[in-house]
Amino acid sequence: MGQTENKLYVSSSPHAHGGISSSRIMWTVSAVLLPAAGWSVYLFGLSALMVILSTVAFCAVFEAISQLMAKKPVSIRDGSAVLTGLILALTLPPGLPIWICGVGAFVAIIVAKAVFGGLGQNPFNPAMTGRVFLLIAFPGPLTRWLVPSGTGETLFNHPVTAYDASGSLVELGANNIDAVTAATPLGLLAENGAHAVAALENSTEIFIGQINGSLGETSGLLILLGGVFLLARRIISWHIPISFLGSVALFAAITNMIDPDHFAGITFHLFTGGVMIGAWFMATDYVTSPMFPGGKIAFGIGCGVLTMVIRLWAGYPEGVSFAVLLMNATVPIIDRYTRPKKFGWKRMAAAAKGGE
Amino acid sequence: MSTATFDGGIHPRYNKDRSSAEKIRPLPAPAQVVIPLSQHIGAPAKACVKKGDDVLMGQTIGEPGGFVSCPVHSSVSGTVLSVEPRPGAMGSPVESVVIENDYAERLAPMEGLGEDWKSATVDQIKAAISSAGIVGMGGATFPTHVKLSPPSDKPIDTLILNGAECEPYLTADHRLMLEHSDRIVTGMKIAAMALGASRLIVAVEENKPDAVEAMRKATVSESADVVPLAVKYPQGAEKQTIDACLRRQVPSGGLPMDVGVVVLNVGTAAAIAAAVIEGRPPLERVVTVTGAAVSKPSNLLVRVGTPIGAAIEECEGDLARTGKLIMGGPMMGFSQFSVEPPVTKGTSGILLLEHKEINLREPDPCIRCGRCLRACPMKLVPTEIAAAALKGTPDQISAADVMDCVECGSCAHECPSRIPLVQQIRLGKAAVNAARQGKG
Amino acid sequence: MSVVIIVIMAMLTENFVLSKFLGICPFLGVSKRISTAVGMSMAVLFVMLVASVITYTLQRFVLVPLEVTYLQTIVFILVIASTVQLTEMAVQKLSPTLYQALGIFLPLITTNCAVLGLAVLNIQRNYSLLEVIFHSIGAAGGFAIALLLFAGIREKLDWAEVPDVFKGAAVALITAGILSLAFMGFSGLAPSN
Amino acid sequence: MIPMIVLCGIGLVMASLLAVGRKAFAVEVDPRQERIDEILPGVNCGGCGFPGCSGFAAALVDGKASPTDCAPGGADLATELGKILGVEVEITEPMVALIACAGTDKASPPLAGYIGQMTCAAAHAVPGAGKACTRGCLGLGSCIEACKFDAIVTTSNGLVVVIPEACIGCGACVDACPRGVIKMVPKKETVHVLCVNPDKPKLVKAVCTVGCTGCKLCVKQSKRFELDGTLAHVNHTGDEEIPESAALACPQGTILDSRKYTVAAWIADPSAREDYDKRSVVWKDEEKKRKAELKKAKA
Repeated sequence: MGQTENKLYVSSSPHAHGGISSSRIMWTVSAVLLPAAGWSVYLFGLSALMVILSTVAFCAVFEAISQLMAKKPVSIRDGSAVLTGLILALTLPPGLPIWICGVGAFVAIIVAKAVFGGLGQNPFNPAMTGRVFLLIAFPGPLTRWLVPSGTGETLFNHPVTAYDASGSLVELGANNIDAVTAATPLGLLAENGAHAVAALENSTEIFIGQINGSLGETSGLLILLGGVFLLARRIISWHIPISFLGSVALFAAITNMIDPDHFAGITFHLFTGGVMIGAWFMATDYVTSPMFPGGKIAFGIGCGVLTMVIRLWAGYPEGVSFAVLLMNATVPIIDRYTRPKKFGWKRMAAAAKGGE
Repeated sequence: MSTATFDGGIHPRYNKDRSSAEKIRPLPAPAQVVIPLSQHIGAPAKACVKKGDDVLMGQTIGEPGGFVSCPVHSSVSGTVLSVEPRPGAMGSPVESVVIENDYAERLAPMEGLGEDWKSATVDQIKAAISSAGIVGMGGATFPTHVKLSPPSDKPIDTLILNGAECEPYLTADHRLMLEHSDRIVTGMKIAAMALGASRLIVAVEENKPDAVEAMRKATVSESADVVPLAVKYPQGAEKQTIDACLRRQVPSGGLPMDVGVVVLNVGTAAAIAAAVIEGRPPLERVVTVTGAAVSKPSNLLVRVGTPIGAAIEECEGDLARTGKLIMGGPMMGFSQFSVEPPVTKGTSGILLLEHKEINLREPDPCIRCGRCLRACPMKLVPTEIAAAALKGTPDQISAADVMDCVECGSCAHECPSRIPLVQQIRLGKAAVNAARQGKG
Repeated sequence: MSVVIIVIMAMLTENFVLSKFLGICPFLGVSKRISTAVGMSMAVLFVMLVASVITYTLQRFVLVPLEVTYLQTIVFILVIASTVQLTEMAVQKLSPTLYQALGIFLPLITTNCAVLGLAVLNIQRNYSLLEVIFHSIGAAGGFAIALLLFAGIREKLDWAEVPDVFKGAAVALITAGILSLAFMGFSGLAPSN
Repeated sequence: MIPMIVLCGIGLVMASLLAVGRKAFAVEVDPRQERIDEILPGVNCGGCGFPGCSGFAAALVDGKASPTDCAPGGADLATELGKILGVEVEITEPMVALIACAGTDKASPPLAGYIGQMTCAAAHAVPGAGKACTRGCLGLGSCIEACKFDAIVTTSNGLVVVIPEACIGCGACVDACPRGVIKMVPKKETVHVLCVNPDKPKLVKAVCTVGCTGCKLCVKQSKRFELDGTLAHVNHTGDEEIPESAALACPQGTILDSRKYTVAAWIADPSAREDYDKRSVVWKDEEKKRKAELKKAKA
């Protein structure tokens, strides 16, 4: 490559570039997720850290393998596999066996992405596909939720312990894992109705994230901050998150108004489960979301409504990943019908008048 | 009220302060000029001199080859060395007249209308403009006399002088507006008279407050409005300028005259003034020589036909450090592989980018981030056009509105995957054109 | 049971293609273009509606009274086959392009298990005639939703650089699998009886 | 008894319905089209100029195509098609594609680096991209993409070559080349001029060491060579054998003698060139001697 000096290059215009790169976008989004990941480690200790690290590592390895097999340059450094791994990990419960994380990573990277030709070609969000696959294939491990300590004690003093439902510390192990688990707020809601979660409604716990659930589902606040950061950096646009959250809130408000005993309120639905991470980080995945503003709003509303329909009436207490996946399938059709008018159409009538 | 602008567009690094304070200075005429017979859009001119002929400065050396064509004039006095193909700004060889400069500066007789132009007929003015071979000096190089002759069913009510100069780096128009504002205004009045346009607008990007001020001063006694435009690329593209100034959108596939507007570059207006009043064809033009590899960025008054190498030398450009040599601006200019091509009527800049500024990375796959369609001033979907251009049939390509693309480069500038979108779109245009020609 | 629930169930929860895995053949075969997918959906809707009503009537007024319900399968097939033939002739006459695009998959609706499945299910569930009609509409709607979504995705995949080994049916089946995973989210919605 | 009646009854009703339907929706199709469709190769190479094999079948039935238009099928298919269509078929010479350029990146080194879309058409549109010669092969392999038969491969020195054995002569690559470098030549032809640059000799020499300069030395060796301006080419209508001396006489080494070297070796194997240079020197010496003797004899 010594020849590159003293050499002129030719190309088609333009010759200037704004400087942004795909990998910078990917790494920025990954970095923005780190506080939420850190919070989950603080809450759940090593059991959370293991899930995050192993899922990310598995994703990176599978990405490399698939690219080697396809005889393409290995592009782990572009950050897309790491980001997929991180998002997938944040949708999994703490304490999940590592091999299940590996299966999820395989489905996410190989089945949902590499098969379609790699980055940019996949119709379905890889992390969501991985998560939904795991949820259906391993319903047991995927719905065993550890109780968060809320103090970080588990991490620093007792790396393999967790609090049980009564608040005492227990060592984690195959035998007593059930002892330290409890249903998520959404699980309680689905089982017992709104009164079971009435205490949680408007409590700081669900806002800050001292609740049990998937790693990234716990801290709505950190996710929200991260999302707003991405919005400020113009990495994502407001359309999908706002329409997603808005439709969830509206749906919750209406159902809650009709039957407050049965249906929980707005804050509960916004801050539990994966709505926050889903709206800011999963539904906004460039590859699997619509490109045009109108389409993005339709997509967001679809995600929100489907999430609520599944939460309130279908078998699963949590609907975000299904909703996102279902809406992914509609993207080609949405894109087809929401294309904005090109220049020279909108104000043509005015122009014609001016010409006279 | 916010500043006038259009939808879409981008904010590239402008890098104009390198040369914006440099006064226009003349570059000495070279020992030999190479004057291409095709410096405009349309039929090339036909050479009317031959090897060994003595030519005067300003003498016509090429007759127009049709209505949409322009005469070409010698920019020096001397002897014709040859008429042969020489490398042009677009790379491929162009039929050119090579003239050896005798440095006598013997001027050909020039007959201007003088201050009498106000009483001249429209035809007289158009004839003066036509025989002076004036083309759009902004870079599009469309023959100006054609632009000033719209069909009678398309009346023109507004003339816009375009001083937006939205291309990064370039400051030629900026300097021209500061130093020759009166001449520009005179040219505008002449053009307005030829068109019968009642409304006059001077559009300037607001990052040139001194130019806005200068043009306001120069138009103080006229009925013209100086409109500051938002700083955004491609603000100076014809259709976008019209949209910003008048909120009129040129219909898809149409021309500015479809909405009753003609847009002229400020340089063109100045050239019109010289042609009509003094009868002087554009023998030289202002060229910005700049870029990181240039030690003395300047705005030079360069004779048409001067090899770009001479201008680069004058401004102490370091070719060893240069990774890309561009004629025009960084967004729409043409990259060169030698310093031989001559400056023509449409050359607004010579840009030397350093190796570290050029992007050698292989493109990544499209991640559908949508930045290109937010950037597109024509509200197209660049990725779809590009995908169709690479894999689709001509019908699929034209269905993606490929022909509406103005090739401004905004999409490729914003693409995080660095996909050469404009190049792919050009391929698509070529395929569609080929198919249309095939059909007859 | 309310007909609304029947429709929603047939369309989403018990989507014939994505959760009962019936009618996979045309689902994979005619989903390359949205336009043909629409045509196919219409054809299936027609066949399903007509066949369901006829089979229901035959079952109720011929097979049961005559105590020959064991002839159910053969009679139903006969009815479906004839309806399909009729549809095929009509499509060929009315829209030759659609006929060409649908190709072999149009006559194959005959052996489309979705249609037979629907007819049998109608009987098994003791639906009334009104319920049969809505069940057919729901089932055909579900088929159409699946086919349309799938066709949209496959049109997009046209531009994708799918590795050679996965091109064609392989990637289509994987896509269908993921779509089916997504539809499982509806399970439990409007529970079946 | 009852089941029989039930079945027959329903069958009868349906059958009559269908009969009515057939009347109402009758459509005619040419049966030949289906038979043709069956025997076509089904590779959809597009060489015939119609959309896929079934498009070709329809065109044949409509009389818009000739049975010989299908290159992959060859002569056998053409006769077969002729039988179905009931027309006489004249069998044409089998053709292969030839990349008529020997300008490796050493023979015609690039003037500048190229950044952008790595396809031939894209690079062709960017002045200064590719090699110094603006007429020759760009070596980016758009023809390889177009070839359905894997008959074109890249060399390590910036060119592509057609493997004549694999080429079926469909001509898809000819349209894929933006510079018109690819020619269809008769399969049996042995000697080829590997240059398409029509520019003046001075310009050709300035950009390439193996370009044709129109020196006419090959024309002196065989009548089969013709000159088109300053570019030599082989006239394929002639029958006589081209002597080995034709290639050896070429001062630029532009002419490939495929009886001696395969195209791939000629382009990519330096030893083939060395061997040629040696033989060429020997031949030129002999030629000199022969001429001297001739002069002597005359004197």
